[in-house]
Amino acid sequence: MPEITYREAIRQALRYQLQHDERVFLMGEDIGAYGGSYAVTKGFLEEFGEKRVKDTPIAESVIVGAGIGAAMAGLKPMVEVMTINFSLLAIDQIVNNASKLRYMSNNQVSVPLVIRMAGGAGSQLGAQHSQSLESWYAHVPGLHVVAPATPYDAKGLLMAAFDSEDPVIFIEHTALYPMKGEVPDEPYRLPFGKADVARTGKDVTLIGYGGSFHQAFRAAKQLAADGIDAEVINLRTLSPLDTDAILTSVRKTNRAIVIEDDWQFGGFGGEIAAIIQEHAFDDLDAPVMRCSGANIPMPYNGALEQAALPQEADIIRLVKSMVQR
Amino acid sequence: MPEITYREAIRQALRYQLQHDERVFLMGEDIGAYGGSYAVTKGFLEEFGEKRVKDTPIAESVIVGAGIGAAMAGLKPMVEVMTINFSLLAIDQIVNNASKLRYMSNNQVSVPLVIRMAGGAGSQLGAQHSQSLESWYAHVPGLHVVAPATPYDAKGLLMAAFDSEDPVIFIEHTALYPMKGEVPDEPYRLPFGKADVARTGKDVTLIGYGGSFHQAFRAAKQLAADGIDAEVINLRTLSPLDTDAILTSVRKTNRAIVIEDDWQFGGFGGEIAAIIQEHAFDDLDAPVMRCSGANIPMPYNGALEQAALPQEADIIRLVKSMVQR
Amino acid sequence: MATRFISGRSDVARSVDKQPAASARDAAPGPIALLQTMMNIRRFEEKAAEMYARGKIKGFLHLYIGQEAVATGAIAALRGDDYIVTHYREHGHALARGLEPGRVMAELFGKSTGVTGGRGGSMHLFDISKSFFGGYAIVAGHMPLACGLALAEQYKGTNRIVANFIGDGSVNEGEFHEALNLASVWKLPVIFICENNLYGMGTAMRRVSALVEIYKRAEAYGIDAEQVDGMDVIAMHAAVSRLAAKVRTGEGPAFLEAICFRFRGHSMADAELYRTKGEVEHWRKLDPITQLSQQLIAEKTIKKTDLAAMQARSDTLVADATTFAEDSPNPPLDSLMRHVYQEPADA
Amino acid sequence: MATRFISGRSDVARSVDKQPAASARDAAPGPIALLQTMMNIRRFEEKAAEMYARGKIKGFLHLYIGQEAVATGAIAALRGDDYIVTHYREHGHALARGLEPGRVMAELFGKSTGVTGGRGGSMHLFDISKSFFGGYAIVAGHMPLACGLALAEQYKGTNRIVANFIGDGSVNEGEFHEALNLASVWKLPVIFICENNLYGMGTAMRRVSALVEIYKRAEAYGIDAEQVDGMDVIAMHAAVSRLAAKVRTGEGPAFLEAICFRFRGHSMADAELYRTKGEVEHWRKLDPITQLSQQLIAEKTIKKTDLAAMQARSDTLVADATTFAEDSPNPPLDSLMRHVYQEPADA
Ligand SMILES: Cc1ncc(C[n+]2csc(CCOP(=O)(O)OP(=O)(O)O)c2C)c(N)n1
Ligand SMILES: Cc1ncc(C[n+]2csc(CCOP(=O)(O)OP(=O)(O)O)c2C)c(N)n1
Ligand SMILES: [Mg+2]
Ligand SMILES: [Mg+2]
Repeated sequence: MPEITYREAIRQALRYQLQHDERVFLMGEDIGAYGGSYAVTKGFLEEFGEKRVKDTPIAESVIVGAGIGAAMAGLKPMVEVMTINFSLLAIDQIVNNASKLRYMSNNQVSVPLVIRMAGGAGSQLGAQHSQSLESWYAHVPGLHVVAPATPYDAKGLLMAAFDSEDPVIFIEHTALYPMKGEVPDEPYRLPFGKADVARTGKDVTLIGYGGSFHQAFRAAKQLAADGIDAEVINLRTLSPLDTDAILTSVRKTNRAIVIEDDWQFGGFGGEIAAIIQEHAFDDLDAPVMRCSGANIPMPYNGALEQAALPQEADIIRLVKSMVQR
Repeated sequence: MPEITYREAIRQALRYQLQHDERVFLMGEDIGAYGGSYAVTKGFLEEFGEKRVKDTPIAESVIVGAGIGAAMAGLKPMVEVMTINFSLLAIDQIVNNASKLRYMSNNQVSVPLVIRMAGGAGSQLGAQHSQSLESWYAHVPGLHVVAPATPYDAKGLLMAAFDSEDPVIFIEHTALYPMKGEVPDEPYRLPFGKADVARTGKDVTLIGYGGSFHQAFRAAKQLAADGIDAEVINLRTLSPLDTDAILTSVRKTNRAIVIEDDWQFGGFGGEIAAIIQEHAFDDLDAPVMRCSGANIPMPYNGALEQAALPQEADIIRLVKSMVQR
Repeated sequence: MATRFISGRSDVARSVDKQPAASARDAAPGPIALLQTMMNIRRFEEKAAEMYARGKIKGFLHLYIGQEAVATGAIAALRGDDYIVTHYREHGHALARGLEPGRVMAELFGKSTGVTGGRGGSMHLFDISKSFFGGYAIVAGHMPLACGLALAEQYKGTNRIVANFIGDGSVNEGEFHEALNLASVWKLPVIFICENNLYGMGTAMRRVSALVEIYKRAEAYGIDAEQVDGMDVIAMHAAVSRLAAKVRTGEGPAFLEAICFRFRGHSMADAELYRTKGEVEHWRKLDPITQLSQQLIAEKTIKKTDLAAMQARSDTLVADATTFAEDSPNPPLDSLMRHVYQEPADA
Repeated sequence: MATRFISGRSDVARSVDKQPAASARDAAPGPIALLQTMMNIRRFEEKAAEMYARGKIKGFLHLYIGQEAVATGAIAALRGDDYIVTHYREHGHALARGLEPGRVMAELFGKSTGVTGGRGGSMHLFDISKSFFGGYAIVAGHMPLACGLALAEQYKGTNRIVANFIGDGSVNEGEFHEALNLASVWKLPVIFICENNLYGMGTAMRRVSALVEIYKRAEAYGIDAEQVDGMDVIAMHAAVSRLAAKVRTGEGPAFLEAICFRFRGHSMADAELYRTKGEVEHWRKLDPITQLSQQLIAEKTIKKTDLAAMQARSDTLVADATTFAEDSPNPPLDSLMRHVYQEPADA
């Protein structure tokens, strides 16, 4: 299989959709002439023209809202809001319109819209540009929330996102764009709500998604050297959440840790912990733990930023404390 | 002590602040000539004049942002955004500015701003007007999130909110405005981060806030008739969260249920469950359970709406299933 | 949790559904038909108020009484397949577009026969079979959607247009600005119809708006903009006919400010502290129904008895609608969790 | 978790802190001083680019090269206690306002001696001792804050004003509209200075804006608005002096559109695919530093050797600043959790 980057995997899915579905068009700030702020759509304007690749004003609310409207009218728009931080300016459209219209209209209307945004921290972009708000979106019924961790995930999940008749929040982790991995040339879809058990193990379950999956995976390799056998789950989608995969794993390992970049307090890790303890209470040998971002706005300084984010060493320390329990 | 309504309790705190602190002023949509959409500020425009009580355009972002700016300049604004649903239009200001400015500026600037909003459901206002997004705000470091359940709480917490040198999201539950309770005439403050153990018991801990506290309390009374002795905690503030009070209670009762109007998936109940199982793992006789709103946009029809919200009967059923475990 | 259903699409090339050839516009309605529609709306709203008082309708109820000429004139000037996207004060628009009064009243009652099965309520009427794409309750929040529907029709190459009704309260929201700019720069086929009833809840436009002539705001985006007497249904009809024709050619959006007045409070809970009786009286004299009735009688187009017959027709229509609503069942409780996402049966 | 600290206030009446009597405006700076400031900024930015390439500066770095006349002229026309609220391309504004170059460079390096202790970085400079109330990275998101600061001064009855710098990319955001309307309707003492460098990232203003003459947008809110050559520091200074004086009288806001150009990419990552070399060359000929230098020499106000001396001064200033930044320590790791909320020691 060819090795391509996460960025290229996303590009392949977008190009495929533009080529095969006339209803698909892309809009967003600087996706055309500039080539996309993370170069995901570079060359698309030249290849597909202004009708299919639309540079927009800097006006997140109307771009997303126009995507919703166009989706209601039977098209299949993809709106890029550049980064998850700016999605706050469109969040009323996402929550009060996109997520609710099918239900409110009693199934008369649907919103088959894909909203892509880059999330995550770790590049010293400061407090206003380093947020991981996926837990907010996962909280909202009516949305699908997707967070690919690998090039293979990225292509397969984005292909599936275009099949969805409901709005999809597609969150790409900024640090992963250059990461390489094997990706088939041909189109394929990964189902929503199916996690990937990326490593099997028997001592502890490490649960991650997007960027945090890789930390979990690397920590698992290091733990193996110490004779601790960790199972690693890559969630792929936060909503729907593959609780079956999580519970099956925890029933085997009897311990679980969620790893997430986001602020711990009130974050998605809490939901996973709550579900595990509710459904696998008697299987747990230790409380479900969370290895999350610090509850602070993100500092610019590199060392401080790293200290604010979960590290492999933190995961390893936590695992050891749990296994010894 | 005089019995007054929740609405009147809030009015008392606001009037006190207007009378005693020249730096305090109020702004919001229809708080003046109209008297406030929940009549909280009725008569204030006449009493305090246009300088102190400002009717604003319908423009949530600039109102909240102007509140932040005025707070940075040493004033003590109170911004009313009418309902939590509309706060989505100002959420960029709240998250990217209000919550972060102290940290980002390295403590040069602070944002002593009180943002009041009505939340909750149950009045058949439909999907766009029935949200409970307090879990979102609680997730954001740099904010205090307050959710008074009683007239006594409302006055004491709002008085304290005006003492805060950091932004306070003050969420009033729409269904509670007419509720009466004892409230001292004189000013008093309730500390943030201190829950109220409203009923002591030994069999199970029921945790609620705002509207859900009352359901928990009523359920506890009914459970008493069945010989089940529930302890009921009124959180008062979600952030800071009084984990000590929660853990102390759970270590005694060995069981806990969180009650919340909000969507369960990814909601605040998950955070509480995660904390309890982490810190009181060996004390739990049953998993921490959640009695939450259904994961759907809110339907208009009254029976459907009630079915989408947690009910006392649901709490009782849950408690019984846990006690029997 | 089960994997959520995602309809599997095969990898065959997809094309845009072309609209059926545009149906010719319904023959322009005469003034009598316009009057009848206004009377129907008025009666419907009076009945809704009564039903609210009797506890049959709950939640927020925003009546259209006084503003009937706006929706009636505007919608009569549109093609039946032009989209309507409107605010929460939308019973008038729904009736003017031809939604069944019984199903609208049933919606207010929260019944399963309502246009959205009792899920939406007064603020969220939808009937896409009539291209009525909804009432929305976030001020100005529906303007981006209107732009999107218009964008889709432009993309498909049809000549369907979008009519987007907004209140004067919308014009200071950020989304108003974003929507007008986008519509203008992309030449979207949308006509914004601003119902300037002088107040947003209790706040007089002039107290919160830098520019009180709203249509001039639209001009600042290079949008063709006009002001019209929103108490005059004939004038409304003429203005929208003219602007819609222009928008339909693909030249870009239009904006119409209709000066009007609501005779009742903002919602049923409004104590109306912010305006004087005198002001309300002044406007009541401009009642769009009375004005047109008197004009038609003066011109001898109709007789007083005709008027009575028309009123009787409205009464019957609304009485029947109310009976239908009363007699309809509540939605089944087990439908609660349906239609949050697409279900296999939808595909 | 411990109860978070809330400073206990007693129930004594509180009054608004009155500002100290406004200090007279610093004597109007002459052209030589303006030139020196522009040269300092230019040199600073060149050095920052170099330090970025060497990995000393991380994250996003947006250079001000080409636009020096805007901040320099504008800020020299303001009183030292007037607030500056600006965007993320703000090193120039910071230096023009007199922030210590060493502490600004240290901030870019993320050092503890930086103006925000290494926490804010390039996009979030703050120095409230100089009334420099921050650089912000959400496009247009700082405009409401500027309104709020202005509101506070109006409330207190001072005659301090706010200068709010924005980019051309801001003007289609909803907050632009909300802020201009509020400022106008409440007559807030704020001057909006729009640095129209023709592009927002790679998007040319004319491709996404219905009205390309930005100052005309402001006029639609009844705000005094002007356009000025942003490559001419003397013109900038004159325009801001005039508008600031007006705003200071309490008559309401003003808006100034400064036409300018950035010579470098949007940020260090920009491949500049969206504009031609010819366009950049055209504008480079209008370099504000060259223009003023040539003018001063032509007028014989200065000699070529003076120019060299001035350049040397800039070089030294920036070299010293860089050494200071290099030599400064990183912030201590145990400061990580500090200052999320007020701490007892702050009260
Ligand atoms: C974003 C938002 N803010 C506030 C409200 C509360 N609200 C409901 S209607 C209304 C007034 C709207 O006035 P206008 O647009 O003039 O419409 P009218 O009621 O006069 O028809 C307000 C403020 C809301 N629904 N949405
Ligand atoms: C709300 C928001 N949307 C998008 C961005 C990404 N972004 C950063 S700078 C920029 C362009 C802004 O252009 P302009 O205001 O003209 O300023 P300039 O960079 O030209 O100085 C964009 C789109 C952002 N920071 N904030
Ligand atoms: Mg109105
Ligand atoms: Mg620009």
